[in-house]
Amino acid sequence: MEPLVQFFFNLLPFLSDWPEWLALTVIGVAAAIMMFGFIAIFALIAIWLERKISGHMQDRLGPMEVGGWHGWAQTIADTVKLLVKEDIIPEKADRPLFKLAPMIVFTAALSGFAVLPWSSEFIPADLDVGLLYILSISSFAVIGILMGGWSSNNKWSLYGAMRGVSQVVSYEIPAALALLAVIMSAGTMSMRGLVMAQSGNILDWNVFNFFPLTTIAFFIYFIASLAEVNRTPFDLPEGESELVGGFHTEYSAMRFAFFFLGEYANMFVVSAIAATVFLGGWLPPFEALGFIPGPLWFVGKALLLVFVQMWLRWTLPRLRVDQLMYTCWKVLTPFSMAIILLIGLWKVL
Amino acid sequence: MTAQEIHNKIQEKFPDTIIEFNDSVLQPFIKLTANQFNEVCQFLRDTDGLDFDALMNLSGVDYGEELGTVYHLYSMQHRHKIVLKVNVTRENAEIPTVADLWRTADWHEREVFDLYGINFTNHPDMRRILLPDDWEGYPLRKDYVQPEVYNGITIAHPDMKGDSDEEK
Amino acid sequence: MEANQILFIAIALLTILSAAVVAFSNKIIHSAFALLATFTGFAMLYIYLSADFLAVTQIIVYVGGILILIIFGVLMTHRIYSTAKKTAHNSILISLLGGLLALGLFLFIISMYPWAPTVVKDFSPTTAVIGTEILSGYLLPFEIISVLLLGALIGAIYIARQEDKEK
Amino acid sequence: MIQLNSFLIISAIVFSLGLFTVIYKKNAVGILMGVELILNSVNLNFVAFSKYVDAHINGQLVAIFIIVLAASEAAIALAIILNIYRDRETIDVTQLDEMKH
Amino acid sequence: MKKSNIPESQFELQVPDSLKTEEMTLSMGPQHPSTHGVLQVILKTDGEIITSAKPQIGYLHRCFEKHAENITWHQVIPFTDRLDYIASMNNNLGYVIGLERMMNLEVNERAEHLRVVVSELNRIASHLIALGTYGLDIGAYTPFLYVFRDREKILDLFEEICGARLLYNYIWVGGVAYDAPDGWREKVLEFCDYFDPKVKEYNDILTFNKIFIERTANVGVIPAEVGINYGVSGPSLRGSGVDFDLRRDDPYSIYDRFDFNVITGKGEMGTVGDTWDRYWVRVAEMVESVKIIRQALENLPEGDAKETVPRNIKVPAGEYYMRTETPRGELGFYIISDGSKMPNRVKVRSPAFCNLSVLPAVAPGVMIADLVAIIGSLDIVLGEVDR
Amino acid sequence: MRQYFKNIYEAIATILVGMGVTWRHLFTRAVTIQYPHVKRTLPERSRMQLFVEMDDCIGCMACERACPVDCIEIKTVRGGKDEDLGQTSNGQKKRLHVVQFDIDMGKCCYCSDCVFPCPTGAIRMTPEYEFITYDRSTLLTKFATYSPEEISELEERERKEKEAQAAAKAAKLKAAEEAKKAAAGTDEPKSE
Repeated sequence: MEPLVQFFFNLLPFLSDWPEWLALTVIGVAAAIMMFGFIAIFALIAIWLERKISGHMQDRLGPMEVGGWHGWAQTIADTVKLLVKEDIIPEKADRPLFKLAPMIVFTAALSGFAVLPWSSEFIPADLDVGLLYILSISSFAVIGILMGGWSSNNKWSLYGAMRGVSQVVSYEIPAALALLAVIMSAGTMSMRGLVMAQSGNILDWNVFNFFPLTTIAFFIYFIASLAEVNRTPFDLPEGESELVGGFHTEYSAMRFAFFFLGEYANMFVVSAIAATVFLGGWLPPFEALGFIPGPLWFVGKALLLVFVQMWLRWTLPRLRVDQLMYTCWKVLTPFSMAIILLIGLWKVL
Repeated sequence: MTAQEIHNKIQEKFPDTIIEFNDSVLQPFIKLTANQFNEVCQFLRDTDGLDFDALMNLSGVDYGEELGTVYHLYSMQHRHKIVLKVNVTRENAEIPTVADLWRTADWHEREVFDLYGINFTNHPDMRRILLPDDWEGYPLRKDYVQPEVYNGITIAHPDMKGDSDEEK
Repeated sequence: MEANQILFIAIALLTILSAAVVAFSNKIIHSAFALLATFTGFAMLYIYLSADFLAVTQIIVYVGGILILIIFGVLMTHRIYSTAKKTAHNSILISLLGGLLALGLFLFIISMYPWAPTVVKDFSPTTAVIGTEILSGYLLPFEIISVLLLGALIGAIYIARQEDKEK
Repeated sequence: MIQLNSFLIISAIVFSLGLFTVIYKKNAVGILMGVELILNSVNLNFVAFSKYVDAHINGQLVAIFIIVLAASEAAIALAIILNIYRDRETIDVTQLDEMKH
Repeated sequence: MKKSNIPESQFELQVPDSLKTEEMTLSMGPQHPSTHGVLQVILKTDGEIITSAKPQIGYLHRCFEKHAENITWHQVIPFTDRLDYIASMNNNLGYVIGLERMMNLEVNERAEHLRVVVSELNRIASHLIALGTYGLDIGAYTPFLYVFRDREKILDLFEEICGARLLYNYIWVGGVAYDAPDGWREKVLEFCDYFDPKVKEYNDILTFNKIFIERTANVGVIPAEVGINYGVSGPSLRGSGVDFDLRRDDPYSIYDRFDFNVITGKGEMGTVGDTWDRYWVRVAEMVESVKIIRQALENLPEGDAKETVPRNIKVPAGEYYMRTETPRGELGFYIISDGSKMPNRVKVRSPAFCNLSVLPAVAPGVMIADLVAIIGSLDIVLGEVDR
Repeated sequence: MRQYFKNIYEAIATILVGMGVTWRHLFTRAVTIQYPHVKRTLPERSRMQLFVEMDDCIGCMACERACPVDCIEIKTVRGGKDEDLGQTSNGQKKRLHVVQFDIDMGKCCYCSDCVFPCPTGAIRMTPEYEFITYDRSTLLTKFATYSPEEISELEERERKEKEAQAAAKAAKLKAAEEAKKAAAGTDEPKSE
């Protein structure tokens, strides 16, 4: 709690004169709004980027019309369109759950932002169990997906939901194990502590720390995180060629937008975790580059990983369900376990 | 193997089944009776030297008084073809199926049933295939009259109604 | 009243009301999804009790594991593609009676004894303490529970796949 | 100040609701949910006592063991329920009575 | 020798009673992203596993055969365009050659060469779509755009020679509708040079991608005898290892003059006859088509391609079954003429129709994702299935 | 076991190869044309909208007969005896008033079958493709320039001419008959 409060007190000195509970409430709400704003802006930019990147990778141009320069306002236009679209709820759908599902998915994504360390000063909540918290939050998204898929009363949605659940639950294991390898070497689960443990230059980052063990752990985490946020090649829950739209087949208008927003927020969260845990968070690669502020490094690293996610998406085909499980249980999990074992040995010896 | 030889082979095995054999047209054909048709086809498919393992095409034809089905057989092994024809009367349009011999025939026979109303006996799944199940009549018969309404939907567009045929 | 207390009451209400939905809902799937709120409510209560590690564990295990198992159980044992399914119940009177009796008993006991806190602890991270304790004082239960978990895992797989053996 | 009592009362209410659920539901999965409610309310008691009465965090440790137990219990129970469902096409506990005879 | 019949239920998945959970009936299509049009498949599934798949067709039925009986011989040609709208040139060719053989008509050399060139170009265009949509079915989006980029070049060539991009009405009885414009030959050659390296690009991004191979190899295996029995033809049959190509084995036009290989599936990545083999046959066939185009253009004679086109077509009474190798397989026109100016009967034996009929045989036992892969690998065009 | 590691290696290697392809394409020039701003020049043979040069049309109906979908509707009225309707561009003399020449582009299948039989090259397909409308009826293009009054006038005249012709014919026939009768015998009494 302290760093954030300190940050806000520095920013707005008059807050410290207010009663404590009021100041804390204001700070909490302000931080939440900042995060929400960040998600919204990030999603706008990321969706535009995704379209441009996919366009150029496919010898196209992507959006070019709306807003003038390279169609920068296309996503805004689409958001407006989604806002004014008719909100369709299937007649036989389970209405309360149907309405709740996108909120849960989005809330889960938003909650993840609570522990992201933007810089040494600005961490909304520097929990002692920060990393574990993020892992636990992803189970909410699973329930949201299941809720949406089931309440749509559509068989394809249900298939998508079932796939989504089995996928996310399975891939949590290699992801957690890969992170555990780093937790073991750093000796803390606090996001701030994890970054602090990597201070120095680029070679002190966790990704190179126990070369090549943590490097492999990084790739394992990256692959597993792709699966957790349902991105290609693991986009089976929404695999459009098989399941039409997967769990969000029946969603339209703003409810669909919330699923979409949730997906992009999740993309950023997993990239940010990878950046924090493996790539040194807000730290610059070399001391000489220290004049660039920390949040820029942090966001830059996360965006780089988001770009790689997009790059993969526009390159790869989709896996099948059994291959997905094979990859998880027979490739990623044993490898991550072996890495934990080896890092343990390394630490002991 | 030429058409004549194929004809002779069938003649030898099934003496009463061949109605007509014509070797002078572009593609020689053998016209058969319906009653032993499945056995003849089995013979054609399974006899060494004939080995007609592929049914290229199966089509219904409306000859006016009679309906007929034409089978184009091909042997992948020997690269020879033969055309079989079976004619039936309009009133009693029944032909034994060959879907058990060539699975190609399965859907093709359904199509012929759909469009000509020829019933293929012993076919596993004799339903309409292209038209809706509740369609009335068999459109490819020459005496078919297009209904004006189907399930409350007007079929002929007002502009198009019946003008194409007379004018030409 | 402080913001803290308002929040606490809200959480308590969330927990109790969602538990009531679990109990009274006619649709079993609604009960299952209401459990999500109950479990989350408990996790938040643990935070009030300075048990941060436990709160996170609660969510990981209950929401990420048990709840999904339960929902899958519901989906697999019902016509899963119809949302309108309702379930039959026993007599509500007897059940209410049982529930109320228990509640009365507990409230009576709670009111009988002055539950004054004997220690006052501020918040301190518990992860390290729990880790140390499990590997020292609670080593035996830890080992036993590990074996139990393993046994349960194998047992569950065995029971669910019994047909293969029959074949 | 939030007192120990408040937690105990919440726990008592949820426990009774859990008990009610166990008696009320005919559906085996529903009963399982009731059991989970009961286990949770017990957990809450342990943690509350750990905070207010216990000098150490023994309560929390017990709660962790209970969570693990609950997980294994849920897994086994659901495996059994699935098995019963496959055999009998029902998981209504009132109809699963052939052991009585 | 008694050969065994292939029973309908041979492939029906037998799930032991004790393992049976509730079966779910799913209607895949007619509005579904990967049914390649308005195909509907009624699926019965046990979890992700399909126990039976029954295609329901006819949503795009346009009464081609009835229509053809009411218009003149020549007017049928634009309608053949619309059968397999991805490879219209090949459809034109089949119908026209059928008529020419019935009329005993000689076609001039230049027209014959042009016919071969456009048919092969159209084959490439069609296979490109097959590749792209197959990638899309598997989940890869980018190859789809790459193949469309290259197909666009072929369409430009077509537009230049006949004015249309999709429905050409180009090959006419006795010749072709238009002669090639100046410089067209060079442009086609240029395209050939451009196209060869592109195949490597497709291979890099899709064909030899491990995920793609895992998704397609050993999936939806159609054994050779099953394929023949079901009337599967074209690349789908060659994928099962049957060395049979009508261009070589029942030659028409001037295909017997060219030197090209018939590609067959060899099971390089899995079993012979799996979806990867069918896919690979298409990729390799495009290279062969380029070879044919090069040869045909080298020998392209000077002259007027239109000189032998008759003004009024009268087809002598008779009947003929003409089959040609379209990108999808054996396209047969069974034409009956009674000597008048309109056909008595034009029956289309459409390859996609027969290829699709094998689906109920291979689908049971695969997963939903595999079913999509199988439908994609059969490369059906609903315009031709339903006619 | 070897297969296991080989699979992993192959997966990584081929994914990297694929990523290389997309990476290269990220920097290649896009092939898209920004349609309303940039327009392709279509080859002259492009078959888009039909156009009829009415001055060249002699009303022979060849195109209407050739059309497989009946999207052309032509009505003609014969010209007067001494009326000069002018000549087509290839020197053919026009004899008919083409009072109606409607092409329904909504029905047209763009096969260009109508273009070839035209003896004067009056009907042709143009590379004009931007004729999208909100109303289907606007796709019906009327090429004839006659006003309804003119048409009815012409039709009236034709009817009269026809009648006159028929009358003349009848008279001729009658005359012939009478002549025949006269030749056959004069003794018979004339009726009335």
